[in-house]
Amino acid sequence: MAILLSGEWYDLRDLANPIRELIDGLGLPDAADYVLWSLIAALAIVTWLVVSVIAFIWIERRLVALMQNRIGPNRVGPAGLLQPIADAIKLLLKEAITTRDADRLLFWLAPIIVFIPTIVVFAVVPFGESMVLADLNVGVLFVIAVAGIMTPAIFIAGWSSNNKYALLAAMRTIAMLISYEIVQVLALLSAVLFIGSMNLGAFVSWQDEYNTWLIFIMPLPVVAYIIAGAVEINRSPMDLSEAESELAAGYHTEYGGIKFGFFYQAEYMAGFAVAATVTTLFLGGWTLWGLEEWIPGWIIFLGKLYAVFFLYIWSRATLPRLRIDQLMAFAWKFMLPLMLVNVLVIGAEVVVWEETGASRNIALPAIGALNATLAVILVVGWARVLGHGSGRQRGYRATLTQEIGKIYYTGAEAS
Amino acid sequence: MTTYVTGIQIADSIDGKFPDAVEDGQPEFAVVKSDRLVEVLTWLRDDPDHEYKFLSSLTGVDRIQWFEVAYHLESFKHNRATTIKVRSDDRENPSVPSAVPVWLGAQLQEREAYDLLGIRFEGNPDLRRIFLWEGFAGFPLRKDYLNLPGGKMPGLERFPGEPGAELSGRGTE
Amino acid sequence: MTLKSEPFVVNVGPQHPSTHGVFRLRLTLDGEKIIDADMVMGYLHRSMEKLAEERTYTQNIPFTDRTDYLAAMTGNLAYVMAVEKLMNIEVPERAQFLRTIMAELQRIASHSMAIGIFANDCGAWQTPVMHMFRDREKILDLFEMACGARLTLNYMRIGGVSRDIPDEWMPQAHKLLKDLPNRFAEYEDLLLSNEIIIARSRGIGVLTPEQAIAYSVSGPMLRGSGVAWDIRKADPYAAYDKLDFDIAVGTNGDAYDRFVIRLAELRQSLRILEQALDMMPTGPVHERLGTSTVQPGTQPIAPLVFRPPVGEAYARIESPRGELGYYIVSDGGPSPFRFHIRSPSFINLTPLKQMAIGSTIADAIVILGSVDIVVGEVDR
Amino acid sequence: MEDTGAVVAFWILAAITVGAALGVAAVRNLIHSVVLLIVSFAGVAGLYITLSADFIAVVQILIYIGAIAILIIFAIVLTPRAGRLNQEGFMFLPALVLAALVAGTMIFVAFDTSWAISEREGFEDTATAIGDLLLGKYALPFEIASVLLLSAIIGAILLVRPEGAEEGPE
Repeated sequence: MAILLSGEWYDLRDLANPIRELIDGLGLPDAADYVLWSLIAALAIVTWLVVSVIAFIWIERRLVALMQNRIGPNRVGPAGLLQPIADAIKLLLKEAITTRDADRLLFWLAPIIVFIPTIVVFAVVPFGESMVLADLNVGVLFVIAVAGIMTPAIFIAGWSSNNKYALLAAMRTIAMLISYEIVQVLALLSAVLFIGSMNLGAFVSWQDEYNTWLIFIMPLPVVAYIIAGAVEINRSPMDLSEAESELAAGYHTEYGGIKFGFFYQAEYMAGFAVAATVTTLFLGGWTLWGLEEWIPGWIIFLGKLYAVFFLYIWSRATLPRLRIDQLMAFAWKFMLPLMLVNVLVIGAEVVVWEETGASRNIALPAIGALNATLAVILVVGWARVLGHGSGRQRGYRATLTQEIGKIYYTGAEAS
Repeated sequence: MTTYVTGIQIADSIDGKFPDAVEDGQPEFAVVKSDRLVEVLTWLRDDPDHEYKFLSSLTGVDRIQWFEVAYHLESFKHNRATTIKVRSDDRENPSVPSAVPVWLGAQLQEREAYDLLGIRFEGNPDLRRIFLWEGFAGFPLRKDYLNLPGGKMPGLERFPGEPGAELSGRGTE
Repeated sequence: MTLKSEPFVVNVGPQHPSTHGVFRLRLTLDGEKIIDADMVMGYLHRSMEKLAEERTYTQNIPFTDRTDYLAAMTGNLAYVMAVEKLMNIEVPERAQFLRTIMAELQRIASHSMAIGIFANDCGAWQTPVMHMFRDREKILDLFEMACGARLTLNYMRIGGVSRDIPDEWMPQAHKLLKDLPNRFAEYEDLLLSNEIIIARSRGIGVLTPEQAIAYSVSGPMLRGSGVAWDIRKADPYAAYDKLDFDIAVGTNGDAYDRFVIRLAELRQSLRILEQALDMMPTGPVHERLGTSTVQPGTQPIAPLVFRPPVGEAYARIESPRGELGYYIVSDGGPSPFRFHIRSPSFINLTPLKQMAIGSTIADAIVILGSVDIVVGEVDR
Repeated sequence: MEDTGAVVAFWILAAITVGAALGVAAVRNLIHSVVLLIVSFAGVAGLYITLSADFIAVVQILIYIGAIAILIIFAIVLTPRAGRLNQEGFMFLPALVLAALVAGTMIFVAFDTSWAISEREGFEDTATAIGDLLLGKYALPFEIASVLLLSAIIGAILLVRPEGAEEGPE
């Protein structure tokens, strides 16, 4: 009760403190205290996730509609705000069909398995100062490992449906996810090397302390991680596992009703998870150059998270899809070598900085400038080496003619 | 402007190369004998004076007494178009040689003509029904496919509102 | 050591987002590579050719709307031209221009859809289609003003067009023409050099000119293979001989070329429209037919029943999808003895198997998109 | 092992791990057995957590569930004759005998060894400790393992390379 009277209960900067003091005030034994605290935090995260997903179903549909010259959902509730709820009710009330030849057990299990890692990832994400459920030392690794559980889950979904589209999509997903996981790990590795810790909180405090964001120091891994993240959450141009125009709905072709709803929601949550990782590792997490003193940290964090997620919405409404072999070639031939070089460069920079002991005001801008230049040189140069930008990639207009019956074929593309 | 080569002209030039291959020459089309068809079409395609390299359209017609297949040909080089026909007198199992060896574009069109009219194209590598399913009874575009009551054939009677409509099968029971 | 694998049959369609209707593609796959392709069609077969044998020549016009429902005007035009050819009817000049204008507006609408859907088949998530719909909507408004319908138009009549355009039509058309160049520039900017579209469509589904001619493909597919052949130029109908425009041809014969040609043809259509609107003469829009009319006292726009002389006629036009031909055999009766539609969508599918084999399942969708079929016209 | 929570966690995790492992052998459906294998791996990861070896636990999930299980799934799907059934073969009895022998040896060793209980209170940061050890004391074995893996990768590439692929990348 003391906390309510102290006048600090309204301090929204840190939601964790008032709750903790509230629990402490109950005078429970340590173990019960710990369990209660964890439960409340977990519940808070899940609630936030569900509300966010519901909100973003509406936001994404309206945003995409804006980009597509449409109005978007506008019938259910004011400005269509109740549309996601109507959708959810529809999904809940629909018959949960299991196809005859499906593997019943796995068919039911897959949506549940796919749901778990997307929530669990948020256990290590710091939403604000001391607002982290599990302050894990190996947080970065945890994020990658848990996200990796989605791979078998999606395969199980595709395989157990006993549908050819779903199986093809499942195979694609596996091939794609394990390729991009390597890129993802290497992208994060360079960040870990630079910070010297795998704790997500340490990333935030490092960026706070040095008054910069990691994205300014190492732009290349950020881009690589965002691209690999698009693969992980099936967002265009990497939405191969549910390639609508080729494979109907990909691995969840046979899923309907609430089981489909699980996949749908898991996909959003995975998107938030990727965005949360990008925010925490590269965009300074819940800090904003001192502004976190005035604005609650979690609002800053969520703002950044949604901004990153917006990138995915934007790309989805803008870009066509790549083919599987192009996507794999991009991972193995393009991103992987670049990331390896990048790890080497970052490692060298860390050693040089340590050896010379330069002051941070000189070292950080120097490293940032070097990395940015290097990123441009590497991307452009390696693309040239692989034969891009040679004219085959350039578009052209049709030849115009008045002569009928003449043949203009040159066959430059025939292979 | 495309020159429409009349059937009489094309019949003359075919006659010059293949005597006794032409059956008939009308203003609109020339009729080629069925057993010389592939020969004549190949020549029309390859001869530099004709070069009908493009098969515009291939279709069958049920003429009640006989079946015929019309080939609408086009020459890009000379900008000419003409019509060749071939007839099959067999009412039950009409068959004509396939034009696929001459123009690959005949594949689907011959399947269509087979499907709807029942004309067999000897030599078509993949002569299956295309719009209707295998086992569909009859060939719907034949004039005797479904006779109207009173022995009237569809498409041959008069219409209501037309002078003499009372004579037709339509409108009278 | 070689890896052995078992072939795997996938049915793309009949219900599938990318088969443009109820069309089925049976693909035999080795991994993701296509080793055999078979087309199964007929799900939309309405037996129009049979139905037409039981209706009068005028009653058949609505059928021609419903074959290629994305280009109803050109369907109308080809049919009425065939009947006019059969009956030797001269069409008044104003009607010729109206037909040209409508056909070109229809071409813009249809190509817009084709381009948008092609981008969709490449994996874009509806955005190009939605942007393309913007222009199509305006054009459909113009059609609605002219004939009261938006999709199945039934505007052309044997001997002319069903009615003259209203007074408000011209200003609105001019306004649209003023907007269109900006839109086309936008599409060219966004799509023509889009890396992903290029990566997905270049070198895919290549047809050499020899193959294209042998397979009887027409329209953008034939021109994509580099053959400069356009019936509007080669055999001008309506008012095309009075108008100046270019044929767009490709140089590689791949899916990208077909897409590029459709984009270029948008601009050529615009050119034709600008000239045609300026040159439009005044006068009647329908030739009075000398044959019996049914209801005395009413405006004799098109007689319900007439009997062309015995004979046959094949008229073809350049529809947005290629050579659309109507072959009509008359026995002197009130309805066609034989009514055949040479539909470009159907015949353009002939080389699909050859184009698809060796590519992947994702390419097959792009190739099908580049052919630009309308299943209503494939199955008829 | 004083903490009751840890003891309860240990027994639950052990039950899951062993049960799932038994299931892997017993279940008929191959994909089901892979799923059970994943569950078993997850149980082992849980056991590592009770030993406060967080790095190893996360790596267990990352490598065993994220990579090994996927590889097995790939192998099953890519093998045409594997089908969908895990049938009893003629090797059933020999395998049972072999498994019993291995289990017996392990049980004997487990009971025979005098397990020394570490005096240390656990590592503050296991990742750092492991990194130090790998690049310090155990640098040579680490490098040998890397070379072995590299040669395995090269060998695999050589094996699956299509014949006549000498000229050019296509």
